[in-house]
Amino acid sequence: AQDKLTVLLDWFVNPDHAPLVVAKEMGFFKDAGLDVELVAPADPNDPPKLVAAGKAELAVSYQPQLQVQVGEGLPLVRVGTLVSTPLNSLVVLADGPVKSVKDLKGRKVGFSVGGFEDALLGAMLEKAGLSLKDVTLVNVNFSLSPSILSGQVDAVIGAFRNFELNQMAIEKHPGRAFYPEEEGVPAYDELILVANKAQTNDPRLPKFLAAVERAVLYILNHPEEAHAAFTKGRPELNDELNRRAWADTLPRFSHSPAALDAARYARFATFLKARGLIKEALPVDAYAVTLK
Amino acid sequence: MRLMRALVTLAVLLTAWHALVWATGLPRFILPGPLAVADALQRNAGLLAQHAATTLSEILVGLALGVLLGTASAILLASVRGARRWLMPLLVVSQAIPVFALAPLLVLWLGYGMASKIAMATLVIYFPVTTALFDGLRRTEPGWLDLARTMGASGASTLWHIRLPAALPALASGIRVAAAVAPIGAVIGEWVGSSSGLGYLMLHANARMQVDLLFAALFVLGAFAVALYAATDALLRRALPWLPDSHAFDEKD
Amino acid sequence: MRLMRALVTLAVLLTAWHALVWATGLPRFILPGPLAVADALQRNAGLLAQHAATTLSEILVGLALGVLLGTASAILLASVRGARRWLMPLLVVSQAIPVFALAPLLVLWLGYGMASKIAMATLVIYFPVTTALFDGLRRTEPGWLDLARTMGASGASTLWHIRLPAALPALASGIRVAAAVAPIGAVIGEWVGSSSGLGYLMLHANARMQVDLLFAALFVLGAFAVALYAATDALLRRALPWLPDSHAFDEKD
Amino acid sequence: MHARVLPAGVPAPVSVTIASARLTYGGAPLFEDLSLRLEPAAVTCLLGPSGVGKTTLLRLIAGLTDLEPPTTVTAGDGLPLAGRVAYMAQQDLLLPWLSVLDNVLLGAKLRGERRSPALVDEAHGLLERVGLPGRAGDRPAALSGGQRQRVALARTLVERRPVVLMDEPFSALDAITRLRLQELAAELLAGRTVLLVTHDPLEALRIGHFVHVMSGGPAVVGAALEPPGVPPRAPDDAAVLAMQGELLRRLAG
Amino acid sequence: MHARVLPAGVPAPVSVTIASARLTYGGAPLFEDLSLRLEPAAVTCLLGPSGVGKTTLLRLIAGLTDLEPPTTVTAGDGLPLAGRVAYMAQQDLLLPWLSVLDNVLLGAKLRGERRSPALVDEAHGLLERVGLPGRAGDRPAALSGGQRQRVALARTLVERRPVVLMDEPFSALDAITRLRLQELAAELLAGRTVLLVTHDPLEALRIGHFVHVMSGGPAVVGAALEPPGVPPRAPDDAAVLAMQGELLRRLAG
Ligand SMILES: Nc1ncnc2c1ncn2[C@@H]1O[C@H](COP(=O)(O)OP(=O)(O)OP(=O)(O)O)[C@@H](O)[C@H]1O
Ligand SMILES: Nc1ncnc2c1ncn2[C@@H]1O[C@H](COP(=O)(O)OP(=O)(O)OP(=O)(O)O)[C@@H](O)[C@H]1O
Ligand SMILES: [Mg+2]
Ligand SMILES: [Mg+2]
Repeated sequence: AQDKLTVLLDWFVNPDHAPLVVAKEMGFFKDAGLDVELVAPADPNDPPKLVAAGKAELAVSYQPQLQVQVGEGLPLVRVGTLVSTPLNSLVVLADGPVKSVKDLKGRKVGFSVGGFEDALLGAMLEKAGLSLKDVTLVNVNFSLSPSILSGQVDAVIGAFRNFELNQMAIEKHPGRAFYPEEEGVPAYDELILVANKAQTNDPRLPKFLAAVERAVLYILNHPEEAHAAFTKGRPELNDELNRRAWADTLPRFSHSPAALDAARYARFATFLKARGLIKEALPVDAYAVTLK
Repeated sequence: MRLMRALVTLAVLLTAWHALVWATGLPRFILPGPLAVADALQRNAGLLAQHAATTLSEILVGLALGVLLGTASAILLASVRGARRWLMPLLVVSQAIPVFALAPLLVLWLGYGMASKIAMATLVIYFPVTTALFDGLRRTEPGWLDLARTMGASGASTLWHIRLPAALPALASGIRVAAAVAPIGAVIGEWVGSSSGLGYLMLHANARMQVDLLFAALFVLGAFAVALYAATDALLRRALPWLPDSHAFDEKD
Repeated sequence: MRLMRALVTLAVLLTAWHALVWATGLPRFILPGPLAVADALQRNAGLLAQHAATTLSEILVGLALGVLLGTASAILLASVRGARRWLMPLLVVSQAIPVFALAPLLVLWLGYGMASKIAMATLVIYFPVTTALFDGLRRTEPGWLDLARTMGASGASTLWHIRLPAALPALASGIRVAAAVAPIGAVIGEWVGSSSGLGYLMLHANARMQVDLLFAALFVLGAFAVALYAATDALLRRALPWLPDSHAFDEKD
Repeated sequence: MHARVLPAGVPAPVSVTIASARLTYGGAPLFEDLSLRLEPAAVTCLLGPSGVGKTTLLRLIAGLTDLEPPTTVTAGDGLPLAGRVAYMAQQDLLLPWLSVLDNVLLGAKLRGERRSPALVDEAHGLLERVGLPGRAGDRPAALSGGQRQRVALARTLVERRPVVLMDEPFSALDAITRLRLQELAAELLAGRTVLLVTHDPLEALRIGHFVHVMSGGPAVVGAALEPPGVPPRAPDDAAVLAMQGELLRRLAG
Repeated sequence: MHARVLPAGVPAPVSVTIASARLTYGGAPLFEDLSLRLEPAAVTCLLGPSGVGKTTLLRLIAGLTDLEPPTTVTAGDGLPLAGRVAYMAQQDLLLPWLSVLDNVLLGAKLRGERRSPALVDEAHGLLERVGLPGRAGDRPAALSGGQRQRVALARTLVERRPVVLMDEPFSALDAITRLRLQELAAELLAGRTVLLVTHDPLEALRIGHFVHVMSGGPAVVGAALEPPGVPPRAPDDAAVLAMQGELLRRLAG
């Protein structure tokens, strides 16, 4: 018998989810005795809530959000890592007037409300000797690339380096990315897997992570076959943009999804506290664990 | 004849669209031209058809439920004095709540399946139907009510045999609005979370900047809306033959 | 008296809400209880007031514009035969287009300021007003039209002096719906792009899991909707004193 | 109800007394301390200048207006009048969505009574006797003014009520049809307590047992004229013609 | 228009000829090869059983129904009739949102004519003469049936049209008021071509220059009775009473 397991993605299926999709398509979950259902929400903020409410076993989320959510009292813990580098970046037009973060002074920066873009941008600006007061922040919701391509804003924060950059290149307006981890923001895991705090000893979770690990390695070893499995039945994911994003995302998958770098989490918690997003930096083991 | 007119209308609209794109030089990722969309429509016909089927069934079920619930609520509002005081403010508030606030609740109670989408579509359709019918029920010719009273009709009977038929034109008006907004209701429902449907496809295409696919899906959705509106209009006018009507939607030449 | 009833209504609703949260054991981050929301409301009063001001002005301007445009369109539809054929399908399609597809276009043309939000609110309000009035204009008592004809009235004059006043109750019905959906129109506009307003605040609170703040903002929005609806209802009934009306929204005891 | 327990649908005759009737519109009394007695099983005719308050008085007896103190309306048997009055209003009040037959049988439908074949036969018979054979299936919109009035008459006659109030029931009929229907009414209303408002003095004298004139402001009802003989009297009955002068004199006030 | 160029609002008299008139409802002819001539500057009265087609014929002359071939309606001066006909329908058709005065002056308003003090004075004068002094500011809903009919009469009389069609204009009035208004109409309509439908033989003989009976199915209009003397004749005019027998015979047909 297969154990049912519901996993909420952070958003619609995209190459960021390759290990999960490939593990499902290649039967790795089934081999581990799991019947996994992947569900895509439209609002990335919903999955953690639903996991906290017991509606699903696992959710794909982001490390900064997790730390904020735990600060707000949600009973969540990180149990695995999908993408172990930041993906978020500050993007401007490559041939535009902004050559460095300093040049943002007096300009408009678009963002899609994720909850901590202002913190990220604030840190980057301060390193460049500016502050949030020197720019105008505009919520552009889901239209990051169009808003910058059409000149409505001069930069966008919250753009994914594996995505928006490719998008802009395809539109023949290549972008330039400023990477937060190079501009004063501590490095963090972009995509993580979170579970309900009460469920950390659920025996299905280690099996799940093992299957994900197997998929990551399979993708690295057999990129062609993995891509075929990824796009099977999802022809809309087999276009130019998604192929490029696929290639750019591959090297960023955590090779060891279950492993936890506690010091990294502690460092980032200090950063979030300094930016006023959380009231106190909880001990890491309160919200991030390595499953036995 | 009517078909031809529809085709001419379509042709003129497409030309205008083409001209707009051409004249303003809008980039493809903001507003693709009709040719690009036609191309996307054709290339993704299978994909679109499959997602459209999901959305269409959500629309139809949502429309049916919304009209039923709306009718029931309006009747309740009109007949039970208490209901008016308590339900009406609630109804009005329900219209002002953005979907993302309700989404986790809906998912928690209804799951990620069809049910939560239908619930959203129903919610969108519900209000115009309720207020339109309620307004109609408020405005019965007083002479008829007097007549019913002297004939010894109960409140329920008066409602059913007099006020309700007299309010049918108002209900029809509400249903027409509902038919036009039903597609957006289903799409909003798909934002709650889904893995198929035109709304899903559009969000997806939007996020991936497949703008021509997005507009192709929009085109299908628009076609649904017009077809639904025209069908509802024709049906309602057939169902209410005693109504004066100077301009039908599908009037003859 | 009426104020007291409103307060009682509110109290009962809050109790029901509290009971729901308590009985279902819904966690705070899915549906906070009224006490938590009241607390958030009070703690963030300044913040809420400031964002509410933005949204309120968007709502009011959008409502005014939507009603004006809708009235104008309905009159155009009813009076110009050609307009009916061309504009009606366009109108219907406009209702089926999800905002995010239009957002880039709107923002491109109107910028990220107030204009694009007002445009969205207007778009949401426009259709119920247009169809309701158009439906009303279609249904003028034929005897009055005959009378106008024998009196040598031009089409425009008949429209202005007979058909339009006769359709005012239908327009009122449309405006009532519009008043209830206006707040969501403004909020949708704020999602498209903004740096203030209740919609913006809600997105923010949602992302930061400040669910109680989110619901506090929702509460303000709901209060706007109810107040707007009640005000519109009262105003309209005062403006149409000759109408039979068995149940007013603010009926006396 | 009485009408139910008596055989063959003949209700027990009952008198009706209106005493100290008072009614004000906007402060000014339309009538004050007005009294009128309807003799059991008799036809009482009421005449009076247009606007004097005849319709208002009828509505008051029918229980359609709130009684202003010290007004009393009592039945001879001491039981409440409600449910024992049939009222034919000045307007025909046909429901446009029902066929002629269904309009005639509206009372039974409103009271949820079974539509027995006997009842349907009776309705068909009445329609034939009012001169509308073969029109049972038509919609009211296809009828002339006089035909509509005759349907309303049939609808009133089919009700088996001990008290019948009729407001100008023959006003839209030609002289010949009118004579025929006066006879029909006199025949079918025999044994019931009838108050009939009319503007035709001859009509009143032909079919009335008692003929009152209402006049003045505040209005009062004068003493009865009692034409000799049994109604319906012949149109050229000498007594009728003799009394006409007196009646006209009273009317001229 | 003729009415405009003549001084003091007296239109040039014109005859109207209806020839070979044919009208079918659902296949069956209501009338066929019907003809009728309205003599210039004379009052032609038309009587006939209810439902024979009198209203239909009036509407046909007023240009409110499409003419079925071979029907012709021609004016004596060869010019088109359109714009020269005033039509008082069987229903009062008062606009509920206008005051009594505004209803009376509706024609001028509909034609966009300036509301001169003279016109307003005339309207007030007419309202006084139809027995409604001091009611100019009331809404129609506050009027009795007969009062409404009198407002409709005033509205028709204030129009300066050479041809006036009236459908049972006095049917809701008491005998005294009726006599007064017959005289008023005869006086104010002097010099105009009038077709008046009535059910009252005495009324026809009192104010008609020509009295026709319409009868049969398909209906025809019989030859004219021409009561001697100048209308308005006295109610007890011997010639009138003498002719009444003949007229009743024709009506009983
Ligand atoms: N829309 C219609 N469809 C079918 N028949 C109709 C329609 N309108 C009128 N008729 C029929 O035409 C006939 C003539 O109607 P009309 O109103 O002209 O009568 P009338 O002579 O004015 O009667 P009355 O004295 O009762 O007003 C009636 O028998 C009526 O039933
Ligand atoms: N809602 C109202 N507000 C003010 N006055 C009213 C209202 N309804 C009726 N009236 C007045 O009351 C008076 C009596 O009206 P009613 O209808 O009883 O007259 P009636 O005797 O039936 O006249 P008719 O013979 O013309 O039908 C009229 O003068 C009318 O103007
Ligand atoms: Mg009356
Ligand atoms: Mg008629």
